[in-house]
Amino acid sequence: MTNISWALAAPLLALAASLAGILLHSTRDNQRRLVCSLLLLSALAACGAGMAGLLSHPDTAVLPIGLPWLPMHIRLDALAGFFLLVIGVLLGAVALYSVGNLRHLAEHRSLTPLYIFLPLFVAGMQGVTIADDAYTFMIFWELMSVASYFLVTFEHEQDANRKAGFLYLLMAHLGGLLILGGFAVLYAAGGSFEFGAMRAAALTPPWASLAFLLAVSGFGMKAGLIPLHAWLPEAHPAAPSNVSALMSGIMIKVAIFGFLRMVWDLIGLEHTAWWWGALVLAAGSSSAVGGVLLALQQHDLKRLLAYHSVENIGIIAIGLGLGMIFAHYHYPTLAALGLVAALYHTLNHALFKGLLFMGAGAVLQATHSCDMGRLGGLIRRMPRTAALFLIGCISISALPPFNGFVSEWLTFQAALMAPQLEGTLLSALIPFSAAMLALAGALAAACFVKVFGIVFQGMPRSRAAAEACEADGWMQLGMAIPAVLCLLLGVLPVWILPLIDVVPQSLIQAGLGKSAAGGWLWLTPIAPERASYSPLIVLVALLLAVGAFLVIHLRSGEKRRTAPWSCGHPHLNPRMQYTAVSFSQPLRRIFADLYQPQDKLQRSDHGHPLLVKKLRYQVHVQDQAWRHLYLPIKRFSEWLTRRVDWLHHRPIHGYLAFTFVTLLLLLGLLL
Amino acid sequence: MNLFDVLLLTPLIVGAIMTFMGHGRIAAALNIAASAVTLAVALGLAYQVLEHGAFTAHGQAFFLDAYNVFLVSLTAFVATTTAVFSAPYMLHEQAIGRVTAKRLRLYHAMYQLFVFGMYLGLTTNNLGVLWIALELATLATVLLVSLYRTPAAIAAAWKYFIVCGVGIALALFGTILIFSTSSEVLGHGNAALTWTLLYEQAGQLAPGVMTIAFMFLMVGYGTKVGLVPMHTWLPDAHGEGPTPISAVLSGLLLNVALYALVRCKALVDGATQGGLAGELMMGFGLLSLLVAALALHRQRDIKRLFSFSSIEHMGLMTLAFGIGTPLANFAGLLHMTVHSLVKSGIFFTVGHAAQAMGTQQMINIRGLVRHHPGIGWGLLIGTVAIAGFPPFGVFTSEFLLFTAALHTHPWTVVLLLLGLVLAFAGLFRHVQPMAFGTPPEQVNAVRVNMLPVYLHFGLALWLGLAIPGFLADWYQTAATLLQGAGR
Amino acid sequence: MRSELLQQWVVVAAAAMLLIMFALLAQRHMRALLRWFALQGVLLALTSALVAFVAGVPELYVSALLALLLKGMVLPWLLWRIVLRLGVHREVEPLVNISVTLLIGAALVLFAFYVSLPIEKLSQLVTRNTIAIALACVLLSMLMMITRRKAITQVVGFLAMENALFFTATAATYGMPLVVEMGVAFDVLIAALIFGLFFFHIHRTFDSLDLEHLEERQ
Amino acid sequence: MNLWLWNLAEALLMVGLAPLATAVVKRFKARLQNRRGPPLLQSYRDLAKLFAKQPVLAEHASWVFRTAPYVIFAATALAAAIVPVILVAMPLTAAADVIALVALLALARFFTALAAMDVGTAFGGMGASREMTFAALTEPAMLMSIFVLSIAAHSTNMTAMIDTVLNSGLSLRPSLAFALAALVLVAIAETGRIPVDNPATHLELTMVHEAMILEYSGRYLALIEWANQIKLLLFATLLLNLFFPWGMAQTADAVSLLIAAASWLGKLLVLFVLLALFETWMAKMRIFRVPEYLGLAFLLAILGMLSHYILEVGV
Repeated sequence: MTNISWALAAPLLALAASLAGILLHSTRDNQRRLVCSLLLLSALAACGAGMAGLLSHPDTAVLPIGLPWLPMHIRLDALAGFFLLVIGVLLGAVALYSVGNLRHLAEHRSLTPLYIFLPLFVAGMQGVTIADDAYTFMIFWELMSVASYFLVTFEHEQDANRKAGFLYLLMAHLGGLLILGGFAVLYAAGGSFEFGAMRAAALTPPWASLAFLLAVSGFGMKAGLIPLHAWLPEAHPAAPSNVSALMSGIMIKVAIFGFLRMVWDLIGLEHTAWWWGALVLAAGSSSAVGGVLLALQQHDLKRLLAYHSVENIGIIAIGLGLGMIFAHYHYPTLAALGLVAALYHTLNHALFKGLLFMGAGAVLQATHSCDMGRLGGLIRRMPRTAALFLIGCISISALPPFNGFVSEWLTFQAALMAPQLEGTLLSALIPFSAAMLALAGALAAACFVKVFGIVFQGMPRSRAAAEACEADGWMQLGMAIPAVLCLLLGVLPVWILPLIDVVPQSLIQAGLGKSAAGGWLWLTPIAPERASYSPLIVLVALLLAVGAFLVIHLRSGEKRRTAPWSCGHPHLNPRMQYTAVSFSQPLRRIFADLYQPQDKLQRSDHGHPLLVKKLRYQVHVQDQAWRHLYLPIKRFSEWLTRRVDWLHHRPIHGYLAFTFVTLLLLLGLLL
Repeated sequence: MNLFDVLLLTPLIVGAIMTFMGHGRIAAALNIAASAVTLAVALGLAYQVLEHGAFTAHGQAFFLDAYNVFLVSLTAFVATTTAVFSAPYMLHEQAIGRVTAKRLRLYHAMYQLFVFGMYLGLTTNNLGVLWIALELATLATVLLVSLYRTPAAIAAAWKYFIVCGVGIALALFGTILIFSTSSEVLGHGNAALTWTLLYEQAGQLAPGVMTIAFMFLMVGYGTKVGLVPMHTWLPDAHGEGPTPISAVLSGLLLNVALYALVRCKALVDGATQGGLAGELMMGFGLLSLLVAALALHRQRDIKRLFSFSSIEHMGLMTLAFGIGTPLANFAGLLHMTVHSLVKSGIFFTVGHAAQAMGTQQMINIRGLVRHHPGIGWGLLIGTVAIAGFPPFGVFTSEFLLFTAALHTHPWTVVLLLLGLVLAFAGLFRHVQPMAFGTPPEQVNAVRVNMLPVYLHFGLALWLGLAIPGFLADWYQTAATLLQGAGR
Repeated sequence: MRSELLQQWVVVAAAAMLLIMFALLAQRHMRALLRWFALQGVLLALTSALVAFVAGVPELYVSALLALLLKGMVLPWLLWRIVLRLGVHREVEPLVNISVTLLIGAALVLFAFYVSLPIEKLSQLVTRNTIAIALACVLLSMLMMITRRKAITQVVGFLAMENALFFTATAATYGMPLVVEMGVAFDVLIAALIFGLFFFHIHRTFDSLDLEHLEERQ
Repeated sequence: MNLWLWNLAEALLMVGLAPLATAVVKRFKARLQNRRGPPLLQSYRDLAKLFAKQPVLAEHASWVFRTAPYVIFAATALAAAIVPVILVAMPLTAAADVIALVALLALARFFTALAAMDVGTAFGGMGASREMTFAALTEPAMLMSIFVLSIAAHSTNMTAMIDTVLNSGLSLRPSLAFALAALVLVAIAETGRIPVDNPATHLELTMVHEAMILEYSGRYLALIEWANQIKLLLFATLLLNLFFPWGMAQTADAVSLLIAAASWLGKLLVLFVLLALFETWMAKMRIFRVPEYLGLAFLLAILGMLSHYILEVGV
């Protein structure tokens, strides 16, 4: 069985799963088991194909379907391989998780649409990665969009979900058309829809720039780069948790893939203008900081996580932008560094964001709420979930020895290579984006202290939270896999990097080369004296330090437990705790100019202002992109539609008059 | 008496029969049977053309080439499925007393007459007869639109009648002008209006006259195609008539009108070696696309909504034929096919939805997927398909149109993109709440026959995934045929 | 000598057509309107008969006869019946006041002439002028349809347009082939019948033929 | 191998001297305020006492609460072990560069905040919220200011950075000045000294760090306090050795090591005097002035960056 057939097997198995979903709609349990296991198989196939793509030469095939003169071409190269791997890994975990998760969901309603569209969605994503002509690419791309739309609107009774779905599909459609435009430009130059021809096509700079802009806007819209991110925080929470895990973990990465395929591969970096990288870098920086800042003000767990996806996409984009800038100035190795950093973060984010969304799903299932104001103290009710979730939190906060830190470390290294460049504007922009990256990292840490502290620690803020019960084995397994990988990727980057390094080698014929100069212990992306990091040593040292003290203290194990001090109150109650809102208050105050929060305080007292009866504080932070970009567009188009509508409420003379005037105008052309 | 005569005579005879006993179950069955027969015949003819190339019948009176035989078979197919759909639909209408037996007779008779008109128009070789056929189809549909005799229906039919009447009259003037110059070349008599001959002699026709003629033909046939700003009759006509008629109007009659327009364009291009005709068509196409896209947002009636979507798509086709390169023509033909399939399919579901809810006001149609999953999902899938999402064929054709446009007129791509997005938004903002959400209390159960719908969508899906070779060659030949008039 | 006679006649007839068009535009009363309309039909019949006689195109006699019967007698009579039945025979009720309409009409005629300037002479009888006048007549009849409120006046306008086309066909081209002529005539007849049908429906449902009422149904 | 041993020795030195350092600062302050102040060994005694005491936990404290102190201490100690104190070239410095250093401190802070949130008291939440907010500003500032150096040194490896400063001789660079200023501000904030936070206060509304560890007692408290003292020494050493490394031993021979040790202690004393002066001279600022203060630090750091790129690259 050749590599390509493995790659093909993945989407086919997914399609089979979808088919099984339709056929077995009568027997729910078999339906669930079969679909999940088929998805698991598809995941395994994707992993296998991914490894094959990374380790061996590109392999292509032509399918007997498609346009008459354009049968579907598929190709498995390093880039496709890497993303297939990412998809496969998380998909496997999610498939296992779903076995448990969906059982509970099935108690409320029929899941048949879910079983139909979830596999289609997966097939779409896998298909995009192996597409080798524009037509196939677009087919799978839009399949991915449409299927995920039906997943977002799965619980369509809620008004919010429908709104989210509409916004999502609308932006997906627009994005798809922009991408199509990009391909059209390449087609015009290359004369064929096959990627091979597009690669070979010689683009004139203006056309290349046009294609690039179309690609950035199109894929950026799917990836959720600010300000094209509006759909993301709406859609991800709306979908069922296992789907949000896939959407946030993989789908937006597929957009990154598309960007790489189109800009780095098809257009080719030899055509880059210096501002291409700068643009991506700027977008990345603003997304990184903007995303986390907005995340900090969210009090719905899944919404918060969704905004963090915006942040992490921003970080990835920073890596890509740096790579493109270096490529423009002909520093292939550094370009490779930027790309590798981005790809590594892609993998990492897929893992920990998948983990976090699955954890959120477990919480939602246990407490029927994602509103942080109603959660708390879950660490005692669901300790395993808490532990796994904590791993996710540490990883996404870019703390050693977990994986998030490694990729941000690499990105910093890339940014610190800036002095190589000439051109002051860039050299001003790059350190700034490095600063933004640092800021984003720190804010993320703050945000996840908030998340873990409010959701899992302290005292339960609602009965549901107080009576929550631990997620079942399947779900724990599903979460455990990415958790373990988070640690491994954090500790053994030296073993992972050579694998990723294949991608830049195939894309820009340059790689990091030996990223482990000082032996397998030492991660040295450029040169040992430049920068080195040995996560394993760090880990061992940490463990030693902790272990030593543990030994000391296991001797004298006895402890006394009393009530915590509560300013002399008789006993502490949950309402005295800091809430999600109050936790983020200082930042809200610091960045008030960015947030422009609208808050109102209602108080009623017994006659005297000090005898407070009731105090009610509300604060709402709106995504400024709405105020300044989306609503104006909406208003304008509404205005236009009103104008046009006027046409259609004329008396019949009016209609005849239209015909008449048209005729006169046409004849007037002849004068 | 060859195959060809069967094609024309069947609907005529059956129509005549229907005028007397066109009510009750047999009528519906007969209706289906007749359409099925014509479908078989059409396929037979298609086979002939594919095997032995274009041919003419009854001297020069009729002719069949790749272009129109393909439209004939498409028409026959949709007409058949529509007949299948209309059987239970009209029964329900009769049951709730919207139509009497007398009206049902009229309905069936006119249905066949209308189909006859389209076959005549498609197969005739004579521009004059083409015009007559279109007028005939128009008159037949006028009676169909006013079938319910409600004030709104009357108003709509009247509007349809007057606006289209005037339009068609202008088209006749254009035809006369063509004749006035062609008669100099080909002498008086039928020869001077025979398309095939004109197509050969196009070079010698007086450019000045031909240009003026095309202006009139553009406005005239454009009115029937439903091009902005002569489209005003279309939404009402679709909205007030019985749903099967809306389906065939959208799916077929507009195609035939566009067919006529394209035939004339081929001649004018031949006469005036310039691209004026093409540019005019592109202009009208884009205008229709944009205006319809914007108008979609403001609709309240579900059938009006989808009729505006039809205007949008006719705009796309007109644009494609206006660009006129083989690729663009290919895209246009493909789009014609898939649009007919999908749009008529949508109208079937819409009809059932309206019956289920007892209203066409979208505000009152909610939560279809809950109480009528078949209808609800059908509507959703259909909308997704018509909005140009793969793997449905509409995407394929729009994809090709996109590239074709970028090749010749890059600037149109921007408007095209804008229009498509606006149209999608306008369509979907209305469809989603109808399909999703919680349904109202009272919903009347309807016997739905989703077979035609699935058939149509299935074909559209097939065309999206893989265009069969013979169809491709077919489009190819037609596309080149349309492009190369006198060039 | 014959062809000269024909040419002169064609020009005269064309002028007459134009005149009648303006007359139709100018009418205030139904009865007069229909009279002029009938006259137009007769003029058509004469023209085609003469063309048939001079140019020796026998089948034009048929269409001449058709014109005389249909447009000269049947249709005006039908319309008059309807007018009487519905009792709408008094006012024509223009939307735009008559004199303005006439001015616009004049402008249209000029426009038509300018448009047809680039047309080179095709033959001795298809002159630039005939086409120009035909064009003008079509435009004028459309103007009439636009500027009249009552449904029935619109119909008259519509039929007037048909007449203009018919005139063009005969005067400018020795008449279309018979098949076409027949078909066209047939269509016009059906159209007229449907018109009649509609009048009653409209009258019943809106108890007036004022088109404004139709709009309230949106 | 012996390098590793030496590295371990330095680490132990840092950890061991940390309490003394704090005591020294206390002593200086006391003197400046005309008090005698506690004896220098007092802080050791305190730690010993705390270690001996039986810890008291809040009822619903979870395992996070109990493990946090170990993680905090370990991370801080490791951070201390990274920084070259006496000898420039050290293996652990290669194992974790400046970015890792910052990250390790962040890890410690992360767990401190989590521990604070764990019990669910208002103070814990307040402390955690403020701490993380300030950290969000200090961390990037610190990274930026260090990056200025590492860009100049073309390395994020502290050994290399110190080497470049040593070898480049005494060259006044605006970027370095900016960076130094930023790092000083950051250090003050990070170690929770006046004017950002007051280690001596227990006035609820002004506490930041104290609020977080309010619920701790016994050995847990001891570990955290100790970690804090290490942090102070760590930052002092970092400032001195990055910007004024003169005297540090580049070769591991006894003489230069002794000189290095001596110079380190000397520099420390000077720095502590300055700190004491500063603290007696300044008053603690209001909690919402702090962000402005930290913002200033961040700004200075970025300015350092920019000035390096725009003024000094290629110079």
